[in-house]
Amino acid sequence: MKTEAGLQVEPLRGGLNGRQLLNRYSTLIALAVLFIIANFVSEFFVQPQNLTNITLQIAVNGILAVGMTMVILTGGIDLGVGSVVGLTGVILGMTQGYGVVPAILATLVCGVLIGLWNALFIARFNIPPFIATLGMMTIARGFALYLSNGAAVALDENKFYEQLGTGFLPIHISAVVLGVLFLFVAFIGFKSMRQKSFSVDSVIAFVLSLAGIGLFAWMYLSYQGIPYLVLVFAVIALWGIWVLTQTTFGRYLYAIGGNAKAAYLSGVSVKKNLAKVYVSSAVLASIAGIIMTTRVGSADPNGGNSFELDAVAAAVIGGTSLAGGYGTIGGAMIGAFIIGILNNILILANVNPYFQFIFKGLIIIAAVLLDMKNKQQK
Amino acid sequence: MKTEAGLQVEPLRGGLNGRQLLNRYSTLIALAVLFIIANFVSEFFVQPQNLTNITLQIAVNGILAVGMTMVILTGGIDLGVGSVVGLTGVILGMTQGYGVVPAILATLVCGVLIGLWNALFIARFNIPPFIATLGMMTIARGFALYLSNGAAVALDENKFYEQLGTGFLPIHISAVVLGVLFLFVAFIGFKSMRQKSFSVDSVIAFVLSLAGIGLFAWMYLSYQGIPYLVLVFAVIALWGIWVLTQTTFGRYLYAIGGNAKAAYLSGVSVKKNLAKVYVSSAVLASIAGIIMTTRVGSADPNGGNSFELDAVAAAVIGGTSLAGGYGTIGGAMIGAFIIGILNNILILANVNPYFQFIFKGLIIIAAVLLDMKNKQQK
Amino acid sequence: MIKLEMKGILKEFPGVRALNDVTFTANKGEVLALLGENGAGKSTLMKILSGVYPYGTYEGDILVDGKVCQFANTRAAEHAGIAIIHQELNLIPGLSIAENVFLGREPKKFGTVDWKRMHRETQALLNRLRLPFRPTDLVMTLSVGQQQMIEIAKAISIQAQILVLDEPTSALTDSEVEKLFDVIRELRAEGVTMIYISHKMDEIETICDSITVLRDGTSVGSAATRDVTRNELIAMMVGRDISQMFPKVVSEPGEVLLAIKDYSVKKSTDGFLLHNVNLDVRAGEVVGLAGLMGAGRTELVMSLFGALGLKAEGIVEVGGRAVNIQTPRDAIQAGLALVTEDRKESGLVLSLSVRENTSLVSLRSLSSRLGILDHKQESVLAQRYIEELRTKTPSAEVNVNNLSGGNQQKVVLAKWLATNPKVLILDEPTRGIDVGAKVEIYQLINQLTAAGHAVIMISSELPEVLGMSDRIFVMSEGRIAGELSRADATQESIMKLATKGA
Amino acid sequence: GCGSKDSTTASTDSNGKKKIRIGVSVATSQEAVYKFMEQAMRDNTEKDGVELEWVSANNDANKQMGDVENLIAKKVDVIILHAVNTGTAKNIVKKAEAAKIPVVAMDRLPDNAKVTAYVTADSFKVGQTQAEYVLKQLNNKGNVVILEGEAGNSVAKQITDGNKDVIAKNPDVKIIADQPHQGWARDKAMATVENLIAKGEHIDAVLANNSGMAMGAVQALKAKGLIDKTVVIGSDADKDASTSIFHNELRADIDKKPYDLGLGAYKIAVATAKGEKWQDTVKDLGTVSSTDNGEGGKVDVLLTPIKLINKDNVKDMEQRWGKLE
Ligand SMILES: Nc1ncnc2c1ncn2[C@@H]1O[C@H](COP(=O)(O)OP(=O)(O)OP(=O)(O)O)[C@@H](O)[C@H]1O
Ligand SMILES: Nc1ncnc2c1ncn2[C@@H]1O[C@H](COP(=O)(O)OP(=O)(O)OP(=O)(O)O)[C@@H](O)[C@H]1O
Ligand SMILES: [Mg+2]
Ligand SMILES: [Mg+2]
Repeated sequence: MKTEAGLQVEPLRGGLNGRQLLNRYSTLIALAVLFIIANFVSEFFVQPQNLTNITLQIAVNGILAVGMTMVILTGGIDLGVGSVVGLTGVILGMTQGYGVVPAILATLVCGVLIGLWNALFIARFNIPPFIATLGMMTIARGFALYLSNGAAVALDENKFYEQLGTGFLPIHISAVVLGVLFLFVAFIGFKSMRQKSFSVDSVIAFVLSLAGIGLFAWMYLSYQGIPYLVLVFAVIALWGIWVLTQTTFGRYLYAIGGNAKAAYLSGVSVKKNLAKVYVSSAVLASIAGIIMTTRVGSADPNGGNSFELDAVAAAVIGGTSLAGGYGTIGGAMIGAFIIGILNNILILANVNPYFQFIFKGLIIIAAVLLDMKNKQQK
Repeated sequence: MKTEAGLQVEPLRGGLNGRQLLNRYSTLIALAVLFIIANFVSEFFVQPQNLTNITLQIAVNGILAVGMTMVILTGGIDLGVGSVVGLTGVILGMTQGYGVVPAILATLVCGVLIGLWNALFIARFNIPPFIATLGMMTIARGFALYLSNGAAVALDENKFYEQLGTGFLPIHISAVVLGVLFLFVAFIGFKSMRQKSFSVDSVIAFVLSLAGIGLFAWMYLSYQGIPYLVLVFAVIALWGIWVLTQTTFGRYLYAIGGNAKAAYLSGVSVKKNLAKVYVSSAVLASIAGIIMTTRVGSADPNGGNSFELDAVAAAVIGGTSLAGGYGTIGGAMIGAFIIGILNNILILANVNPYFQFIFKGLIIIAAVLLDMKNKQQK
Repeated sequence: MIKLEMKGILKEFPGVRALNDVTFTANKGEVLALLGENGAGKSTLMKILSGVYPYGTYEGDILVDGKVCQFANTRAAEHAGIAIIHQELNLIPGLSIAENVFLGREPKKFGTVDWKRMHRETQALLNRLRLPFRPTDLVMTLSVGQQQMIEIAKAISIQAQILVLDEPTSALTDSEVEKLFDVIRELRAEGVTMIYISHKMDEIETICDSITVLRDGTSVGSAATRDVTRNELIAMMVGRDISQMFPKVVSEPGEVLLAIKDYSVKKSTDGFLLHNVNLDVRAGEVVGLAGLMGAGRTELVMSLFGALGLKAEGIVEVGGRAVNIQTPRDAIQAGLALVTEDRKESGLVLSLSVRENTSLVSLRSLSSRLGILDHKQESVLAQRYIEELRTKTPSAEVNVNNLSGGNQQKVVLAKWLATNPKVLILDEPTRGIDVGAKVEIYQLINQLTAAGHAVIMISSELPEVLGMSDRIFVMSEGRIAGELSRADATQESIMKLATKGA
Repeated sequence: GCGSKDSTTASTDSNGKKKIRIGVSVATSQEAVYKFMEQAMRDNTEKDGVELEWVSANNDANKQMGDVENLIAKKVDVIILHAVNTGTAKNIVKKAEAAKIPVVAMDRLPDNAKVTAYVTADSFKVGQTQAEYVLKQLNNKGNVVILEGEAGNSVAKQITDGNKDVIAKNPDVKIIADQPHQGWARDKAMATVENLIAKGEHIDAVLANNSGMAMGAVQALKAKGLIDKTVVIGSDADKDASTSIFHNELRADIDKKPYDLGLGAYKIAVATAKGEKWQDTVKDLGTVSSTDNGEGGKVDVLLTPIKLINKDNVKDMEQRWGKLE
């Protein structure tokens, strides 16, 4: 993190838009390259079914990456999310007898409590987030194992969970939803274009996001519609983007990560906002826990193991700086897609499972390298 | 990491020595408290055999913590060490046919290469250490599995490995070694006392370290002598202390972590020193790999899984700041002991295995909390 | 005898040409002043000289003793006898004084650090500079000014032939400045060539033999100090005449906006950080807060602002109402605003844009009750202050990191003005800012008082305090040593109060 | 839904002339035994004209779900499923079912799920066999230690349950410790045994969930000179363990015959893909029976035999591991 490079390559004055452009592109380019490679690797790749599968497979990591990005923006990290996914899944399984709503509430309350616990130590006692959440990682895993007695807890036959985990929004409703989403994104994008006085940057972002939705529309509508689970994921991702771009809370996260002292002296309640962000992260992890449990039909107390690393990787591949202050949810989502597509093509290409480890490590480094290179381009 | 606390509690001018004192105490106090609790928990705890076991059990983590502390001092992190332990163990196992020296050399060379790879990306391409070493974590694991084909590689009958892994230095030689160590530490301690013009701080450190050696002497000499493996560990720990306190390399690590730009402007070659520190960390991980393999008699390609987290925990419990610039090997060693003793008494006390997770998480948080509290004491 | 010559230096950063054909010479044993506005390229030029920007990244020649030098790094420049004290502090807070002084050049014995020698030599340096520290003291225990003195010690220890001092006095007390000047005179006598950069004209006149002025990356002229007047220099620097350095407009003071009564802050069980401070500011008034460095001025305003983290006793009234301020947020709500001493460390979020920094404090009023931002209003606000303060920036969307010091300071001011505070507290508002920008900030202060705001201004530059204040409170050791009216205040009367009891 | 129709047509198309495509989703390939399962299949693919799609879930149930989705997208004819956790595979089986792809469960039977067949060496039985052997050695009394694998792992749980099932019937046998080990790690198992010895516990026997942990125990006991007095038994009979038995250190191990297990699953899968009855093709690999699987109903099971390996028959392992020395 700390090298002399910062010295030699201070940001250009005024030339920033060009850089930002390249920057935003870099991750997208990586995604596009991966997409093209995937195409050559396997004929199955661009089929609606496979693409739908990919979105299903990244939903959990994507949801975690939304929370992780917010946390990292403040200069922190949340290593506990993987275990929290496991624990909240178990809690959902164990409380399912009380009905869907109470069970989901119990799970979310558990998330809130975990978030508050993290916040207590991080915001109140100034324990480094790495350590506080490392502790939580072990603690939550212990509870998950203890509560479930080490055995998976199956979900009983239940229409709601089944639909949520494996169902699809009927095609025609999907079409309507995608249409509305298209209009919504067009509206938001237009607002942001206007706000940025139609800079190249914002226009490209506008076009790309609409094209993206088009791709999604094609793939969902020519398969079975939008999976409910992806719908939840999409809502969370949009919520995250909205929070970071449209609310004071989001702005404060950037400010805290950029310069906590200046933010504090500007009347930003650093503690309160840190508490909010760790609670958000834990609650998103609980939602991920619910999603994952309904998807696989039961809760594994060991579930979610090392998910935190994938979430961090998604955020960082997406351009979020681990030092805080820089990053976007959009980037993190692209990062999650890169990881998801990577996993997908490694399997489609029948790569030796041991080599999959090696490839995955290399790609993470390469994606971040690409990002760094572009940031440094003169 | 970034909260407003920094504002409220700026270091008192001049009062630092008192604070440092409390600070150094805090971890030792935690250790002492744990020691006393352990005593109540089980009468077997303070027996030479059990204490010897503990030192055997923490050797691997201790060795990793030496490297990790150095890395963290520069503001970095090395998440790859756990996998490197696994990989180098496999390499030792696979090259054992060529003889002891070539096999160990091959293992160490592997460590050097891994370190250089990490350094390439971190120092040369400015990839955040978290990401570069996260990638290495996956890559090294992939290689370990690939090379061993997923199966443990047993060490053939070999006196050297057997002695290294499970043997003891004969009692009378142990006595001599401990005597020499005593004199050596007394000498070093005295030098440092003089250097710090006999501040209370340094005198206490002097007395405590001699007392510590006394304790070790008692426990080893009334059991079977010093295990060879612990000898290796001790040499590495002393080497680490020596590097950080007596060499320019050590100074530069603190300087880079404290203010990389200032270090660079003072003519410190940041890249070169970063490269050195990541190579050190990887080589220490290979030594840990050798140690662990000889201890358990075979190399498990899955071995070392998540050891990096224990090493980070040891360093941070020992007072090393994750932001870089502050920390000592001595502290990290105390941290490793705290974790080791904790694992030991949880088993001695027959704690429900699931609760062991919870306890471990709580203790990590508590130990760092104690440290923080003291740092903030006015 | 010409010691150093820089010829036709041209340096480009992506998008900007920082230096465009700079040429100057410095003689052996002379102190050369380098003058210029913020962003004129002074520091860049010196970074080229000292090897921070290595040979190949710029055009032009560096000649030392008539020989062309091509430095690959700072170490190479050091070998050629060039040392530099950078504008920003470059010390490692967690290391000791000795370790910092010898960083990168540690004396060694058997491959290990020779601590004894290092401490001995550091002690000698400290003695020479008359600094009352031990070589083992940690740098983080020193004040900014004291740290700056350590930087100076470090530069001297290199025993350079050419010593660059880039704004060395911006954090020094008067007595420390005197010590520094003594050292400069000694070095000059030893034949060391020095390049001295500062925005303080008094200092330039006191210590420099000749002057080179830079404007927009070009050298626009050189002269011996005794041959030019201050006004000529300023005109050369800013390209226009500044008729009045302190354009003070005295206005009729109104009601008391801030009153502090018997205000004390305990440092520890034994001592007070602030003791029985009584102070008041009226609408339309500028109250100067003078004192030696370490007198407790910053502590006083930080404590008032709820940012010191120590318990305070006493009464604070804003606009006639007693307030209880625990956090900066309370202070902002009560109508206070604080422009802190160090804009990079505590004033700005460097990763955010000008717009986002400007709106940071008033964000809540720019958003709905649910916390949803009104981007349009935010942009309007930022644009308004860019125009009102004449901030030089390509747009409101530019990262504030990319602005020059003076313009960054204007962004900080904008941030606070946007809250429409009753009382604006300025802690060293013109530190490191060029003359032109200074005058603009003074004019701004006038506009504020004219609009009925009250201003408290802390400054270590006595001419500034004298020039801009209606009343002056002098602090010493955490107490108010006395109050002076504009008419009574002179440098002497302030210094007398400031050193009272010290 | 309409999607599943798609895939059936596609697979029947390929059924005619093209190769049979079998998708195998294993929980992990990070253990040697799974390599033998793979080997068993790979040894036959050419002969049978079969194409294997091999995926490994790294013990992550969520990833396994994705793996199987990917296999379905690739339109394989049959899926062999080695579930991460018996509790977490129901929806995976359902997914395949919806795509009309038969599932053969290997080693682990997904709870309440409707699979075509189940091949197992029966981990519960492994646990029972371990305990029976140990009790015989101890004359039904003494102190035993159970070294469990990863906490919450279903195989670890089944073996342990098998151990306890037998031990519970012998009041004179006391379980003095039952400790799970993260990652089934041998160094952690070693530390556990060391600590128990230091505690002064008298250990008569150690039952380990896998060979690696058993070897950890052996190493700890060896160092304390207790190896001759303690019965250690593992499971999987990997090379390490076999060698140790050969040297009279590890007392016994259970060979789950992973090759036969894999072969059984493979043969069943091939037969199923061809639409044949599989029961006859696997006669020589084990016994066919059936079991009740809750909501899944009756499931046909191929039970491959497990074999206790000790000093007497350890030489048999040489055909798998090469010369033991
Ligand atoms: N690393 C950099 N990258 C891009 N532009 C830079 C960089 N460093 C300086 N500049 C630009 O070069 C010009 C000269 O800057 P410099 O720091 O030399 O000014 P200065 O005269 O020292 O100003 P001040 O009096 O404020 O210290 C400015 O326009 C500045 O923005
Ligand atoms: N956080 C702190 N806790 C306790 N004492 C402090 C703290 N910070 C500063 N001090 C002490 O308080 C006194 C005043 O400090 P400071 O130098 O900030 O005053 P100042 O008048 O604002 O000077 P300056 O001109 O440098 O701003 C000094 O004696 C200093 O040692
Ligand atoms: Mg400058
Ligand atoms: Mg001050």
